[in-house]
Amino acid sequence: MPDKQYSLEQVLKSIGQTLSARYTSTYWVKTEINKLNFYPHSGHYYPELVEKKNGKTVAQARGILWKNDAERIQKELREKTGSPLREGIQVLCLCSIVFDPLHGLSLRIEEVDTTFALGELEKEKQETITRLQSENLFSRNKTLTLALVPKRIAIISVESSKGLSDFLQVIQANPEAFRIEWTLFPALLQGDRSVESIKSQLKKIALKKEAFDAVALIRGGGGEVGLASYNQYELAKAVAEFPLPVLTGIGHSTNETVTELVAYKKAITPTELADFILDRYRHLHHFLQEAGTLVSRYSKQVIKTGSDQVNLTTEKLNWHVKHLLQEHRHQFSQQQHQIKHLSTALIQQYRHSLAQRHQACQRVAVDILKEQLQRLLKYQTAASLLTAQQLKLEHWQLQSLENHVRLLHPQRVLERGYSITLHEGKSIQDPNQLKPGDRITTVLEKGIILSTLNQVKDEDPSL
Amino acid sequence: MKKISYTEAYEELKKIVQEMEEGKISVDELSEKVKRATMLIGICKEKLHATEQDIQEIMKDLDSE
Amino acid sequence: MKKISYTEAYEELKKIVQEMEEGKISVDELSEKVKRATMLIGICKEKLHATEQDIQEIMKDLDSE
Amino acid sequence: MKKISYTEAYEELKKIVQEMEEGKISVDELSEKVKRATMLIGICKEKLHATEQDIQEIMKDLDSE
Amino acid sequence: MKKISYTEAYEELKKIVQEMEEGKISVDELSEKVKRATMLIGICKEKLHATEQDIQEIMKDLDSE
Amino acid sequence: MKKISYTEAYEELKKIVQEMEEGKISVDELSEKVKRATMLIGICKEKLHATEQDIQEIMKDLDSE
Amino acid sequence: MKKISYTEAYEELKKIVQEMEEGKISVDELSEKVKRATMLIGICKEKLHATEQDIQEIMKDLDSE
Repeated sequence: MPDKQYSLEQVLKSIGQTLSARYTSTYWVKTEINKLNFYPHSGHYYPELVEKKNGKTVAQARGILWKNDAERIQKELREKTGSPLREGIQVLCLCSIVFDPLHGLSLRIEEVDTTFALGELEKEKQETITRLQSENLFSRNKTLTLALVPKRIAIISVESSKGLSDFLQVIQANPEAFRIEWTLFPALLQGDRSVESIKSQLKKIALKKEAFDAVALIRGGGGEVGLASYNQYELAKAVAEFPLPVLTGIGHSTNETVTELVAYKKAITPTELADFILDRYRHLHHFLQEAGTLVSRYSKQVIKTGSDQVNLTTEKLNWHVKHLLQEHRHQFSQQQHQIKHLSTALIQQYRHSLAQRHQACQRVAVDILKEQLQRLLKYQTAASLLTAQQLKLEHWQLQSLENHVRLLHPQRVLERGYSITLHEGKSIQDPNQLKPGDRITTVLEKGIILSTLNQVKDEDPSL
Repeated sequence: MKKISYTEAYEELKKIVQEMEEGKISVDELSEKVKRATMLIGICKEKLHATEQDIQEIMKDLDSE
Repeated sequence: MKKISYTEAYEELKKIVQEMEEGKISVDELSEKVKRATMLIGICKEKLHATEQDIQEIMKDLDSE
Repeated sequence: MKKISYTEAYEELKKIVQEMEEGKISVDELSEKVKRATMLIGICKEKLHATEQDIQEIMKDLDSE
Repeated sequence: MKKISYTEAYEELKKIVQEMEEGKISVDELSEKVKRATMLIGICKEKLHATEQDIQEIMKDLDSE
Repeated sequence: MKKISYTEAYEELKKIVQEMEEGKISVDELSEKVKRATMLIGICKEKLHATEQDIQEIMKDLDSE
Repeated sequence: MKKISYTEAYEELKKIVQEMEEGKISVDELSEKVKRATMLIGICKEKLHATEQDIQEIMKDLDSE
């Protein structure tokens, strides 16, 4: 038998004392909430806290969340993140270590870090988006064609919700009396079960998809509560893949959920969604009215323009015809005038040149006669002048010859003392012509000497 | 002859008037052309009138809807 | 003639409206186009206001499946 | 002689006037040419008058429509 | 003698005057040539006068139209 | 003697004067030549005068026309 | 003796004078030659005078014309 024996209670109390002595403060613990274990009767939670590595649980502990703490924490989470504590999420919580001999070790959760929770929610949302994108589903619903006027709407909503009644109020009471047909597919729209509930209604609608133009997901008046499920992959995928356009009006969300992001159209409120649908009616209605007006106006205009054009052209035609005729008529009077003018001018011109010729003829005839007379007179003068000249010349020449004759007369020799000796009437140049006893006659200036020759000498007569 | 459309009639009419403007129509052709133009004008007017009547009828239906 | 869907009617009407805005419609086509436009407007208007299907019937079908 | 068209008559007339302007017409031809021109003017005027009458008739129809 | 045309008469006249101007005509021929020229001038004048009368006559007819 | 033409007379005169200028005429011929020249001048003058009269006469007729 | 012309007389005279100047005439002939020359001079003078008279007479007629 061992000396000392302890009761279980003693031991566990001792551990409890040791633990409480050792872990006196509180600690920020990061953990996943595996099971929430809510006891509605007491209002307490006993969540199962785990830590997983590579999918395996490496640590596990029991959590305690007393009713008071739980209410405060849930309120704060809803307000700040839109999502209360739920299973499968990571939380950062302020815990104190509690050891109870009966219940063992527990972590009592006193606070939950909302910032961290927000981050975790965002992380989950991003994961969903990334996954949908990688699966090429993210924009699929948006690529569907929404009917020009969505007439047959499958509504997924809660029958009694304010959102639905708002929506129907708008749709049914439209003043234009547009008729929109709808069928309600009731479903849970918040909380963890909402995902399955919505998915099952979607499946149902899909079976009759030809009977509907669109699905409207309407969540009325729930505030931010329970919106986290709309970020869940399963729901977002079901919406993205849905064969009809999905229209959402799930309340006053500050943060768009993935389901809204992948939906064909996201309206903030059910009323807005109703307006969105009605807008398409209004748009077509407006278009039809405009078209009617346009057709009427346009056809009036075409006819008016046509009439105006035809009238204008007719006027132009009239004017041109008148103008053309007038112009031609004018041309004729001009031509007529011109012919008159030109023929007068031509005749005048001819008359003028004739008169010129006439004058020229007269003038030239007179000139010819005058010139001839001039020449004649010139010849007359010349003849008279030349005759006088010739006669004068003849006189002069004759006089000159007479002078010569006078100068050469033998008398001139005798006058200078020469004499001429003659024998038998002939002059003697050579004494040998004579012989003594010849009778000679000497002629002197003033008479003659008759002599008988005694002697003849042959002598040089030079003196 | 009535087979001619408004557009054809109007174009031909316009062409005749243009030819006149450009002095391309001689006095010899003039009355023939004017006759033709007058006929075309008639066609156009008739067509316009008929169309107007038609449309009024149609529109009445539209408005009464 | 009623075989035309309202969407087709809408598209055709839009085209006619555009042609009118562009002034492409001649007097010759006008009454035909107006007639057609009027008919198309009628088809579309009906879509806006008329009742089309029996919801009860659909639901019954669905539930029985 | 009336077979000559307005245009031909007018062209011939213009040619005669031009010849006169250029002094190409001798005295011997002159009165003959003037006579011809006068006759041409007569033809043209007559033709013009007839055309005018025609057109007035046609136009009257148009206005009374 | 009246068979000679204005143009022929005028040309002959021109030739005579030119010959005179060029001194080609002797005194012996002169009076004969002048006589001829004078006769030609006479013919021309007469012809001009006749033409003028003709034209006036024609024009009178035209104006009175 | 009057059969001699103006041109012949003038040419002979010219020849005589030229002979005189060239001194080809002897005293024996001189008075004869002068007589001849004088006669020729006379003939020429007379002819000129007659021609002038003629022309004046002709021209007078023409002007009086 | 009077049959000798002025030209002949003048030529003979010129020959005599030349012969005399050249001394070709002997004293025996000389007086005979002088006598001849004197006679020839007389003839020439007379002839010249007569011609002069003649011409004056002719010229007078001419001028008085």
